[in-house]
This record gives sequence, C-alpha cells and structure tokens, in this order.
Amino acid sequence: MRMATETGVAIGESEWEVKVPAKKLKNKLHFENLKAVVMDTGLCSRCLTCVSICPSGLIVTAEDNVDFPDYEERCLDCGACVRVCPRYDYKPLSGLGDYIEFIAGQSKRFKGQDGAMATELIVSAIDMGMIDRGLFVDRDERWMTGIFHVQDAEQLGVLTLGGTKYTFANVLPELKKAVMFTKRGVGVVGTPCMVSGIRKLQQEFPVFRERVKLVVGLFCTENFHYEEVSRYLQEKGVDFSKLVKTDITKGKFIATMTDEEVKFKVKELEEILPGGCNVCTDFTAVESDASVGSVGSAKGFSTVVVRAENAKKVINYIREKRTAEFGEAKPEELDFLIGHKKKREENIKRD
Amino acid sequence: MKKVATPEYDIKDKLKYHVSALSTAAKEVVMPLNITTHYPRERRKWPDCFRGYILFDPERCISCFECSFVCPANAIWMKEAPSGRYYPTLDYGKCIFCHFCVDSCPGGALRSTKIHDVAYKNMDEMFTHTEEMIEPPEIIREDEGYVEYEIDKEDLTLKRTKGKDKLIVDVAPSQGVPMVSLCIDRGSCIACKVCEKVCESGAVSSLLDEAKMIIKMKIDSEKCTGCGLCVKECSMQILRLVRRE
Amino acid sequence: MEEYKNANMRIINSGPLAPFRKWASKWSLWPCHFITSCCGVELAHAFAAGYDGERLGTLNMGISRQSNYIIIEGTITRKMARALQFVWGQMPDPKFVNVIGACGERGGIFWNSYNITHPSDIVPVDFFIPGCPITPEALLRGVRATQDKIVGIDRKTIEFKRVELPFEKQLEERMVPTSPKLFAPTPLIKVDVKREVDWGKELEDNLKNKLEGLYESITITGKSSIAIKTTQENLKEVAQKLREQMKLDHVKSVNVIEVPHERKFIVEYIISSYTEEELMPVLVTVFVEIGLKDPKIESLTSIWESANYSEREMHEFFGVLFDGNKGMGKKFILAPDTPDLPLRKEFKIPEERYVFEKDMPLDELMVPIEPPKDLYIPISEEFIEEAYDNDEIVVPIGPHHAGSGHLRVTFRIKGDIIVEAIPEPGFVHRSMEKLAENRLYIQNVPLFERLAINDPVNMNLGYVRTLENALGIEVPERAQYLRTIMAELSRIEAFYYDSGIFSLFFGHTTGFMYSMAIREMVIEVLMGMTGSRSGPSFLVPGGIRRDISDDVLKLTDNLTFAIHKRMKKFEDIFVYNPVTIARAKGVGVLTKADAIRCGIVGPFLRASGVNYDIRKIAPYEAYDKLDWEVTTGDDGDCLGRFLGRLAEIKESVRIIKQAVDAVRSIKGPILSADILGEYKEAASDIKGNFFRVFGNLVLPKGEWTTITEAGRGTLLFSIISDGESNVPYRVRVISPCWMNLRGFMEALKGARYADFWAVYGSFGYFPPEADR
Amino acid sequence: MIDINAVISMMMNNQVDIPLLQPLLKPMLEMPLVGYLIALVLWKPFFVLILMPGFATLGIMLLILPWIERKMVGRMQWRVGPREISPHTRGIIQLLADSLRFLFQEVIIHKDAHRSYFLQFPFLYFIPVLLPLLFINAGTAGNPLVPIVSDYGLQLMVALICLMPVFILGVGWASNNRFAFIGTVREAFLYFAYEIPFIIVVLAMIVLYGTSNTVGVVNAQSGVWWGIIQNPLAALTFFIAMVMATARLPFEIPEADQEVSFGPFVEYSGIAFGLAYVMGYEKMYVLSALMTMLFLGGGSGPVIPGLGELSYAIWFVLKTLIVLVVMANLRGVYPRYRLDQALKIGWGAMLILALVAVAWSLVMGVIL
Repeated sequence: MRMATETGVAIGESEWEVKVPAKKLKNKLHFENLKAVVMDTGLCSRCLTCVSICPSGLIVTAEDNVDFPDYEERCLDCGACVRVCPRYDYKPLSGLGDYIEFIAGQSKRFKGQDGAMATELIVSAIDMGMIDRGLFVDRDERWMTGIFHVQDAEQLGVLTLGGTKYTFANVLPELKKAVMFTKRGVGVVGTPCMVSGIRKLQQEFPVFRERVKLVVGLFCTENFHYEEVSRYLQEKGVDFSKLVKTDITKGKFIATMTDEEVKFKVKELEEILPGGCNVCTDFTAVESDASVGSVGSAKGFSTVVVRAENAKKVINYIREKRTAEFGEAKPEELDFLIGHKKKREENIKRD
Repeated sequence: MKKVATPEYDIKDKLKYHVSALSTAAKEVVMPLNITTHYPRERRKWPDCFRGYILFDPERCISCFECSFVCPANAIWMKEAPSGRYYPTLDYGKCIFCHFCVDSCPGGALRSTKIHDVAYKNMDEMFTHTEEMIEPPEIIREDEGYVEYEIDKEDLTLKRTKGKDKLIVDVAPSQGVPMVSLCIDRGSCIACKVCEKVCESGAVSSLLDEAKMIIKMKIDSEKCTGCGLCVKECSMQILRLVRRE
Repeated sequence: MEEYKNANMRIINSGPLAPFRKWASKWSLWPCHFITSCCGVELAHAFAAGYDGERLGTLNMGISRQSNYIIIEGTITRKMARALQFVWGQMPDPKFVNVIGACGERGGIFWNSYNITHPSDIVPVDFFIPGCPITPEALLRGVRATQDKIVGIDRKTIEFKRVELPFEKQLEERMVPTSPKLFAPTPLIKVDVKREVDWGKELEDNLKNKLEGLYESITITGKSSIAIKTTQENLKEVAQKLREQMKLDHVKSVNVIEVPHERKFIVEYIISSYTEEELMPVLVTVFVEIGLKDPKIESLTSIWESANYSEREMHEFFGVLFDGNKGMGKKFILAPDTPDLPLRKEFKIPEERYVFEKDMPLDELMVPIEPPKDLYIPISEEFIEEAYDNDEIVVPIGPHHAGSGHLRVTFRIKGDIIVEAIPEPGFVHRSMEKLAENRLYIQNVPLFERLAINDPVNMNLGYVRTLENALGIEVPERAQYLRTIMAELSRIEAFYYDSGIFSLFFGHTTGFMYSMAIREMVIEVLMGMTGSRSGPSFLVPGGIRRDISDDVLKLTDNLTFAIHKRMKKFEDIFVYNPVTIARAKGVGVLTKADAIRCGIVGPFLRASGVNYDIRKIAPYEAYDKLDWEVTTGDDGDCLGRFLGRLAEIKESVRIIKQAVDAVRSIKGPILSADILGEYKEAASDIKGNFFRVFGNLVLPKGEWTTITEAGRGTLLFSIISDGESNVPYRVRVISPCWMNLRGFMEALKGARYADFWAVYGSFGYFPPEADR
Repeated sequence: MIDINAVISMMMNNQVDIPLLQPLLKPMLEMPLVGYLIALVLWKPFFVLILMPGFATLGIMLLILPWIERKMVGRMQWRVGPREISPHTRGIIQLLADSLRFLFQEVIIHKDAHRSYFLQFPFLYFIPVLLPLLFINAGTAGNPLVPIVSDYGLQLMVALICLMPVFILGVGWASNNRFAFIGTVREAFLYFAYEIPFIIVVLAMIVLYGTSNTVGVVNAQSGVWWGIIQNPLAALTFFIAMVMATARLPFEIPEADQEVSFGPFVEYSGIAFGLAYVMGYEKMYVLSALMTMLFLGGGSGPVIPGLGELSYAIWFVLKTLIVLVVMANLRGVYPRYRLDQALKIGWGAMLILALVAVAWSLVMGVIL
C-alpha cells in the first residue's frame, strides 16, 4: 500500500515473537477448532470477526453461514480466527451495563428510523475530526445489505443508509479495509455481537486499538439471515421493491411499505431465528462506547447510552453544535427486552 | 502577437512561383538531397539508448515482480523456474517497448538491445519464455553497412559505413536504492507467515516454539533483497521498506 | 484462416507459369495501406523519403481493387473490423496480409479494451510485426518476409537461443503476490473540493451576484478554476446567464461521473471564454447531481454549440439523456455490437494477470473477442430517400478511402456543392477513458501518449502536468527546459505529419515526401533523447526519466539551423505553389464567430483571429522564460490555417534554439525531490527505482483539470481522484481534434466536394486523437 | 488478282534504307520468302506503323516510361524509386513485374457492373489510340516516313484523338460505381474544356503551315524553323491541352485517387486495370508524337552516319520521349486543381491563348 513512498517511517525491528493460541483439540487446524467449538455448536453469531482477520481472506459466508472451503490445504493455520472469535470461549454478557449518561436524542440533520442518533454520533465524530470515516450499513432495492464508508455528511443524502435492517451485514471485513485505508480513525455502528468482536480485535491487535476510535452499538433483539427473512416476509406479502422500513416495537414486527403495512408478532419469527442470536443475551451492546436504540424514549427520539469518554466527547460536541436535541429516556422501559434476551442463556449448551 | 496574412497572387507572382516550383524540382532532379536508407542492405544506426528487444539476466533478478506490475500492457507475466523462483516472460504481442520494466528493475536484470525489426509467422512465437530472453537472439541480417544521420548546421547528411552495426549494447546494469524490509508493529503480527511464503529470497523465517507456544518471526536483513513483496502482501500492513544503512 | 493462406500460396504455385507468378508477385506487392491507427505514422515514414518502400516494388495504392497486400496498422476497433472485412474481400486473389503494431496482435496496450478486435480472427494474417509503434525497418522486414514466403523461402526472422535456468536451492511452494492496484471501498467523489488559493475572490462574488438564487454552492477549487453547483432545473438558466453576462462562450469539456454507491451521476460542463481577456485561463465548472435511475438533463447545445458532440458521446457512454440534443439515442462513436454504456462502473473489463501458470495454453494470453458478424450500414434509408428527392447524391467517404483516414463522413451533394456533412467518428475509439480507470496512474502515461503518436510529447506532457498539479510538484528547472524542447520538437512533428497528409490530399506526393523527410530529422533528435522513434514515454511526474547528454543537445542545436534549408524547399515546391494557393485560399472559411461557437481550438482558432494560446495565457514549463510570439490570422480559410501553423513552427524552432542555449548552462537534477522521496539517488536517472517511486502514486481527493497547448490545440485532462485508490476514479480526455471536429464539419458547409480534402488537411484532423 | 511481283516491287521502291544493314540485307533479299519478309518489314509504311515509332516502340515505351517517371519523381523527392528488383540496372524491369502481376491476378467483375462493356472498353480503347499513328510522319523535310499520306491527315488524327474520352466515359458508366460516376462526369466536363482549345490550336498550325497533310506539316518546319519557334503560344496551349487530355497532374482530376479513388477505373482489377492503367500512357505517347510532329520538326535532326533514314525515326522517338518525360515529371511539381478551376482555365486562359495563336499564325502566314 503506502510502501516506501511515504517518508520518515519508524525504523522497525527484524526479529519479533508472536504468541499462538492454545488449541482445544490438538493436532487439528485452528480453523477446525473454531468450526468445532463455535459453528457446529450453533454458537456462531456471524459477526464475521474471523472473516475480517483471516490473512488468506478465504473464510466466506455461504448462505449466511461462515465457511472456509477446502481449508485443509488453504488454511495458513495462524490461529488468528481463534484469537479474535468472541464466542470461542463465550462469556455471555447481559443487562444494561454501566454508563455515564442515559439520554434520548433526536438528530436535526438526519431523518432515520427514530432519532437517527447513531448516524448523528458518527457524523459528528467525523466533523470534530475524531475519525475520518464511519461504517454504515447500506441496502439495495432488494434489501441486500452492503457497507458504506461515510467520509462526509453530504454522503448521508443516500436515503437507504438510515433505518434498521434486520439482516446480517459484513461490517467487520469492511472494518479491516477501513482500518488499512484510514488516516485518523474509524467509527463503526454494529450489533452487540459485532461490538464484542471489535473489542476482541482491539485487545488482540494494536492496529485496531489505535484506529477504531468510536464503536456505536445498537439495541438488538435478534438478526436474521437474508435468505430466510426475505422468503418469510414475501410469504407474509411484503413486496421488497416497495418496502420503506422495518421496525420492531411492542413485540410486533412492522414492515412499512409505500402503500400498506404488514404487522405480525415477533414470536412468529422465532422459527427462522439463527442459532447465534438464540444464545445471545446482550441486548444493549454492553461493550460499546455508546449504544443507541429506539426503546426507552419517546416517539421520534432514540435512546443513547453513553458508556465511554470518547462517546461523551462526541455528545458534548453535538450539544454545542446543536445538531440534535435531547430529551429524557427511561431505563426501565428496556428491562422487558433485556430480560427477554437474558432468558436465552439456557439455550447455551455447556459441555 | 504576429499576424499571418494569406498571399494575394496576381499574374506576375503566379508566374514567379510557377517558375520557382519548377526550378526547385529541376534542381532536385539534378542534385537530390537524398536521405534514403536502403534498408535490407543497410540499416539506420540507432542511438545506444534505443529501446528494442529486452534481455534478461537471471543472476541479477530478485523476482520482485515489479516489471510485471509496472507493465502498462500487461505483457510481462512471471513464470516459475525450476528453482522455484519467479522470472519474467515477455509477450511481444503486447509489448509496447516503453521499457518501464527496464527502468523499474532494481537489480538491473533486464537490459535493452537495439533489435527491433522482426516479423513473426504466428502469434504463439511472439511469446518469449524466460529461457529465451537470456542469450541475445539471432535475427536475419541482410545488411552490409549502416547509415548515420549527421545533422550539422547546414543540413542533414548521410554517413555510410561498411560493416554490420552492433545491435547488442553493453550498458552498466542499473542498481536500485538498496532497501530492507522491517516490522514496525510487532504486536499486530498474527504470524500468518504470508511474508515467509511470498519471500523470494528466503529471508523471512518463522520458528514455532512448541513449549512457550510462540512463533519467532525473523527477517534476515543480509538475505533480504528489499523486493517489498512481503510489505505489499502483509495482511496487517505492519511491514515497511526502509533504506539499508 | 489457415486455408485462406494456403489457397493464396496454391494460386501462386499453380500452373506452368508458377515461376513468373512468384517473381511478379514478389516484386509487385502493392499495399492497400489500411490506415487504422498510430502505426500509420510509421508506415508513412516507411514509404516516404526516409526508407522508401517503393524500392522493394511495394507501391502504396490505397484502393483495394488494384492492390494485393494489406498492411493493417494497429488497432482494429469493432467498427473498423467491418471495413477490414470489406476491403479484404474486395481485393483480388492472391493477396497477403501483414499486421504491424502490438494492438493488432494481442491487443498491445489496449489488450483489455471493450472496443477492439483481433485482426487474426477476421483476416488470414501472414506476418505479425511487433512494436508500438513499429519502426519503418520492422515494417520493411515484414515486406521482405512476405516476399520470401511468396518465393517459398521459409525462415524465421528471429532465432532465440534457449538457455536452461540455473537451479538453486528449492524454495518450498509459495504464494504469488496479488495485484498492486488498490481500490478504495465506496470512495468519496467530490468535484468541488475547496482549496485555499489567493485567487478568484472577486470572480466568486461576481458569480454569486450574477447567479443569485440559482446556484447551490460556488467553490474555488484551485488556481484559476472554480466550481458552481446547481440544480437540474436551474442549469439552463445558469448557463444562459454565464453565456450572456460572463461571456463564457465555449465548452471545453462535458463530463459525467457515475457514483453508483451514492446512486447519482455528476454531470459537469467545464466552460471558459475566448473573448474575455482575463477569463481566458479560467476554467469554470458547472455541475449538477442527478439520480441513477433514468438520468435526464437539459442539453446546453442551444447555448453552447461546442458541447454538442461531447454530449452525444457522454450519452452513449453513460446513458445520460441530454434532452434537446438531436443526436440522442443514435450510435455515434460506438459500433452496434459494442457493449452498451461501457463507462458505467458495473461494466467490468478483464483484469491484469501477473503469473504464467505451469503449462498454461498460450491462447490464454489473449482476451478472447468475438469478431463482429453483421455488416453495418451507417446511413439511414430515409436520409438517402430525402437526398434523392431533393436531387442530391449521397457520397460516404471512408473509413477506408485513399483520401480519408479512419473517419467516415456522409455527404449530401447537390451538383458539386456539399449540402450536408454528417461525421461518424469512433473508428479508432480505443476506450482510453475506461482503460485509464483500471490502471495505475503511471501506467496511463504511455496509454495517453497513444492519443496522437505523431505528437507524442505534448500528449505525454498534458497528462503528466495534470498529475503534477494534483500532487503540487515543482519540476526542476533543467527538466522544465528539456521538456519544453521536446514538446516543441513534437509540435514540429505534428505539423509536418499534417502538412504531409495535406499535400497528399492535393495529390502532391513531393510535399508529402519533404514533410516526412523533415520529420525524419526531428525524429532522429527525439530518438537520441528518448530512445524511441515516436513512442517516447519519457516525461514522468516530477521531471523526465533521465538526463540528456550534451552532444544530443548539440545535435538539437544543429537541427534548429539545418531544418530551415529543407523547410525552404518544402515551401517553394508546395506551400507557395500557385496550385496550392488556388486550392486552399478562401476555402472552408470559419469566421471568428463560428470558430468560437463551435469551440475549435489551437492554431485553427488563432487562424480565425482569436488570440488564444495556453502557452501565453497560462504559461507552463519554460515558456514564460523564453521569447516567442503567438501567431494569429484573420482569414480563417484553409490556407490561413495552414500558413498560421507554418509560422508557428518557425516560432517553435526559435523556442528550441533559445531553450537549448539556456539549458546548457543549467545543471542540476531532472527529477523533483518531492516525488523521489527517499530515492534521492535517482535524481538524474530513474533507472532501477521507477516502480518504487511512481508505482503507488495517489492523487489528493477531488477533480484535477489541466489544459495544455498540444500540437493541434487545447488538450484537456480532467482526473477525478478519491484520494485513496492508486488508480484514477475517472479520467476525462478532451483532445484537440475532438474539439475541432465540430468546426471541421461547419467549415465544410457550402464548400465543393473536392474541398473536403482541403479542409480535412488544413485541420490536421487525426482520428486516433479525436476518438481516443 | 494481285500481281505479287508488282506488290514486291512497290515495296522495294519504298524501302527504309539503312546503309549499315545494306551488305547484310542484299543477299537476304535475293532469297525467296525471307526476302519478301524483309521487304515487308523495311517497307516504309509498315516500318513506321509497326516498328518505329509505331506499335513496337509504343509497347516498349509503356514498359519504360512509368519506370522513368517513378525514378525521376523519386529523385525529385529525395528518394530512389524502384530499385531492389534489379539493383544493378536500377530496377528497370519493375514495370515488367507489375504488369505480369496484373496479368496473373484475378479480375473481379462486381455484380452491379455492365459485364460485357466493363470488359470490352479497355480493349476497344486501343482503336482510337493506335489509328492516329497511321498518319504520323516520323521523317524530316524532304524524306517523309509516313504510313498513309493524306491531305486530311491532321484532321483525321484530331478526330480519332477526340474519340478517346468517349471510351473513358464508357468505362466509368460500365463499372456502375458512385466514384466512377463522379470521375466520369469530371472527365466529361474536362473533355469540353480542353478539346476546343486543342482543336483550335491544331487549326492554327494548319493555317500556319498552309496544309493539313502530315508530310507538308513536317516540310514546313525545315531547318530550325520548328513550329514551336514559329508559334510558341500554340505550342504552350497544345502542351497544356495535352496535360489535361491525359489527366496528368495538375489536371489529374477525373482519376484523383484521394478524391474519387481512380474515378472511372475504381472497380477494375487484374489485367483489366493493367490496361486501364496504360491507357493514359498510350494517349500520352500519341499526343506527344503529334506534338513532336507539329512543333518539334518531326524527325528532323543530324543524320546519324550509317543509319540513314532510320536516324530520323530515332530522332523522332527521342523528341517524343523528351515531351513525355517533361509531362510525367509535372507529377512531382504540382498539386491537383479543383474541377471548376480546371474548367476556368480551359474555357478562359487556354481558349484565349488558342485564339491568339490563330491570329499569330494568320499574321505569320501573311508575312511569310
């Protein structure tokens, strides 16, 4: 990339040591370990941390399931995937976590699902120069997710950036790219599993520690495989070409279309619930710098749980720039969903 | 600013210019300023910097792929030699003789000749294997002499010399700035050994210490040719090329 | 294909008279020179005074019926392929085919273009001659090889010696490196990146007043360039105001940038002025953003006629509908079977490969291309009907015609007067803009040189200067002078090529030979400097590739004296020949108003009386340090254009003389330290560090537009970079000939049929440059 | 019945006498058949028409002249012209190779062409080209070398020459091609532009010489009083008309290859084109011969010892050759006029010149 053309690089070292993770199953490839421990046991939350770190870049998502075709010969067996997988030795987190501030906010600049505060946070961080790019989940007209590197508030003119998508997105692989391209830092919005994946990456690798500056988590009940949810919704009579937004409130799944609305109980979606979400107990992205979600605040507002200093800085910046207005949020409203997810702990089979 | 007006000819000028044109032609018939090179029987003498067919010296090649990367026509594809290293092959069906490759070659393994007049019967012959690029090729020479264009303050004159012009110029092979690859962020290394696998000179080595469960990565700066492939390929971008002290 | 070849040989060898047949065919190969692209220039040299192919009995014919030998010169585009089929089919047996130039073999530098074909799929090729462009000697070698083949001598022209490669220690199985190209994910594309320069405040305010409430933003994007963002609705009004109140009277470029991930097109008009003294160097960019779905925008042709052809081009490339332009929905540059909307990002062209796998079949080296099947009729039936109703005849000239290179013009002629001339460019469209989007910045240097191989250095300079402006690099003084010398030499080359063609169009072969002889001298000098006859990719961002020795400079100095003798003879026998004057004077007149309206450029604009020369108004390199004059004229007819350029060439000689004297006293590096970075050793010769220095150039974010005065006029490069990828996001090239095409057609109106060639020659129209 | 001896004696009385060959011929003439043959060959009319300056010379000219043209123009253009085919003789056999190649090459007759005419015209063209030679006088004042002596020789020649363009028109019409049509129309336009001055000039010379008998014409130019000296204007006009008539540059308008790609001949290939290609040269030869006779004193010149009357023929051919070469070399000097300009010249300057020439002749005629 920026090879020797950039001047004044620190003289590095020509000898160094790297620790490799211990293998649970000996004389097996690391990936096979991962496969046995995480994927086959249905723990995999498809956060794609392994995909992002794999040096061979050959771990792929086939039909939304993480897979490594002919890993026997292609795998480099470096163990990176094992090092970074948040579920490899899984310590389920739950609850609200500790926070500095618990507020509701509504962006003046952006129209989103609710308050569009996730967008607001990232963009403000860009404006204040903390980061030079934020990762957003974009979707095409068929609601396939893609990642958008936002570098400028103007780019938020692309309407499909806002709004919740209840399907998985390859955020972390793009995060790797973003980290390699970035000059100041990267901000990212992700589901709780992704957040913990990022944290794992950061604790393992200084590069991510330095360059991922802002992690915004989302309140997440569950997330669906694109194939299945699309099939399911089409059965329900949802026309993707006309679909405007999807939302879950009051235990109801609401798909709003240009002309009509399709509603049904979230419970019904249980049947296509992925295994990873089935064992996920984290609703509020406890590890994030700031969590954002609709629950717990008035209509048109989104709840913001500020957990870390950098997020606090951004909030203050927003306050002084007045790009959003803030209101009261009620933590107790979250309790139901937190509890709902906490119940999933028993789905984890301990061996 | 200078204005150019087109001439108005009256009958007198017309006659004048008719005469001048005719007389010029007549003069040329009598004593022509001939500048023709009788090609098959004699060649123009190109300058030594002429960019023609390219020769290759495996001793100096560090397999850095730079010739292949820089080639605008993608005419240079690297081929694995018996020794397991990659050497360039050249496809004259694409080559545009820009010699970016020659200028790129840090070891000076590629060098230029003045061979340029070749006709192939089929396109497969135009692909030149590495083995064929080492020794200067034989081309049909029907020439008994060579012509030099000599431009003095008066005019261009042709200097004809008997004997065959030497097409293989020996220029000193270039030497790029010596570089060496180093790791600038040991912490972020995941020991994927891509650098080792991609290294053409075997300078990067890794040693697994079963007991302590660590891998010792090592770049032997003596062996390192500074080809920069590891730097390019490192998935964590933690290697850099720096000047060899 | 093989059996065709054998059939020809069988004819040659048949009958009791075979020996005579062989002998006759051998010594009487009349090439119907199939001028298709750059290599035509070197073909001209091979058959001109320098090498005189006629010695070998090969008399250039140019008419298929009477010739028995095709020399295919370089690129065969999808359009041209049809002409090739025609011409080859019309030639009487036995006939032979040579292909010269890499483009005609495995595609050369255009190997992954969407618009080329491989001649070997279309006609039976007897010999392939490598080179880009080939040297005349190589071409004659091809002729010799054909002669040998005819008389049955079968020998290889080159014999390689195989040397076994040394075995060393076996390295174990290794990975092969990936491509050096880096594409930033979802890049940020902005054409109006604000830059801090102490310029243009009052212009900005002026514009703001004039366009009150019509613009969204007005940004100063650099020295003497300013960007106005407006909306679809207001665009026309803005244009109107700029035209009337600001005297911005011509369009330099119409550009469309597709940003798929933001679901938008950016449509921009780069406009400037020929009438306002202080606005001349200013580039005003007016742009709007429109949605990706059925993009539609109001055409500005009614305001700026000069935008006409560029709009049609963009419509063809991107599918943006310019509402109100007559040419919408018609094929203009592309052939019927070239892929639609080729410049959209979703249209991918083949990727480079860097590794030759073990026992890989050789035909994988070539991108397989389906040769066109249908034969393609350009003229619509009703057009012909209409013509006949008005008692006019329809005469299509070209693409293969002794008098027109590779441009097709369809005439409606009443009596002897041209009523209407419909141009059809694109026979040499090699899709440079698309290719440039897929190559490293440095790899585009030779690519854009192929715009006009007879004016190589100026093309080269235009692109390199754009990179330098973007990177903010100051070229060392010595390099500046050397570049000036080369650029002027190349200007002389360009002129003498055009004047050669001009005289040939008048049937005056002597003028052609003299011009080519003078070019031969210039080439000798350029070759001494760069090492290549007409493809020196010698200029690089930050300077030149290597220093130039003093004896070559001496040679250059001599040239500036010696050239006059032969120039004089050329003038005596052709330029001031009464017949030439009679043919060219008062023919194809472009008035000043027309010239500005059609936005023609360069010497042809000056010949119409506009004092506009970029070397003066926005001096670059060493032009402001030297003493020279702009030449203009008032007549604007063919003769005026021609004599104006002639006078300009004399100025060029002056410039070279001064520059040579100056550069001798200037010592120092020829590559700027800013670009060399830590490779300081390369300051006088890049050898050995080329890729490391230039391989990973990344331009700063934004649009970078630079205009250069090339041999035939304004050469505009507009590079859009995202600031992260090491390949350009979009490159827009507006070459002089492309801008002149409109004026060319304008000048034809009302001229006589035979005047087409006078006008053609006087404009020095070089289709490869126009079609890009 | 014909008395063979009468015929023979008639021949014998009218022989080209070549002193050098006399000793050789004497015994041969004694022999029977061979004698007749020799007698026939040396019979003046036959000799002039068939051998020199007649058909045989014409044939050789057709092979040599283009070569001379290409070499001289080559010199003019700082190059060499045809060479490598026979380096030592400077490639003099180049035209042989070309014509052989044409002979062996496929003749394409495209489906829109009028087949029969398309093939006939190039051959028919020889008639108007060869017939004028019947009246050519290659001799000098006193002893003429002329096949047919006729009081209307010049008129007949002019009539036949004026027939030539008709065939070109036919060729163009037969090949039924857009460019052929344009070229043909141009030819037709030019035809009238040059024929009239041409005829008037010939008329002027008839007035001047007071006879239209080719013998008389040559007799009238005895000594140094060649026609060109007696009436230079006429000579000049005649020359220009000649250049126009043979469509040489700067009047190479009907078959301008850049503009109409050989106009009438665009569709011709192989030997058919070969014939079309030499048409121009045949016409050039005939016209130059006429010019030699009218203005350059026919075959007048110092008698080359030993060759006797043959030397006149040689002088005649040499003069013709000079005229030819001058004409051919114009190619290297001049670009091409536009059609309307050529017409302007034809109907304007040349016509005036021609009329002035007539006046001049009248004056001269009165004076002498």
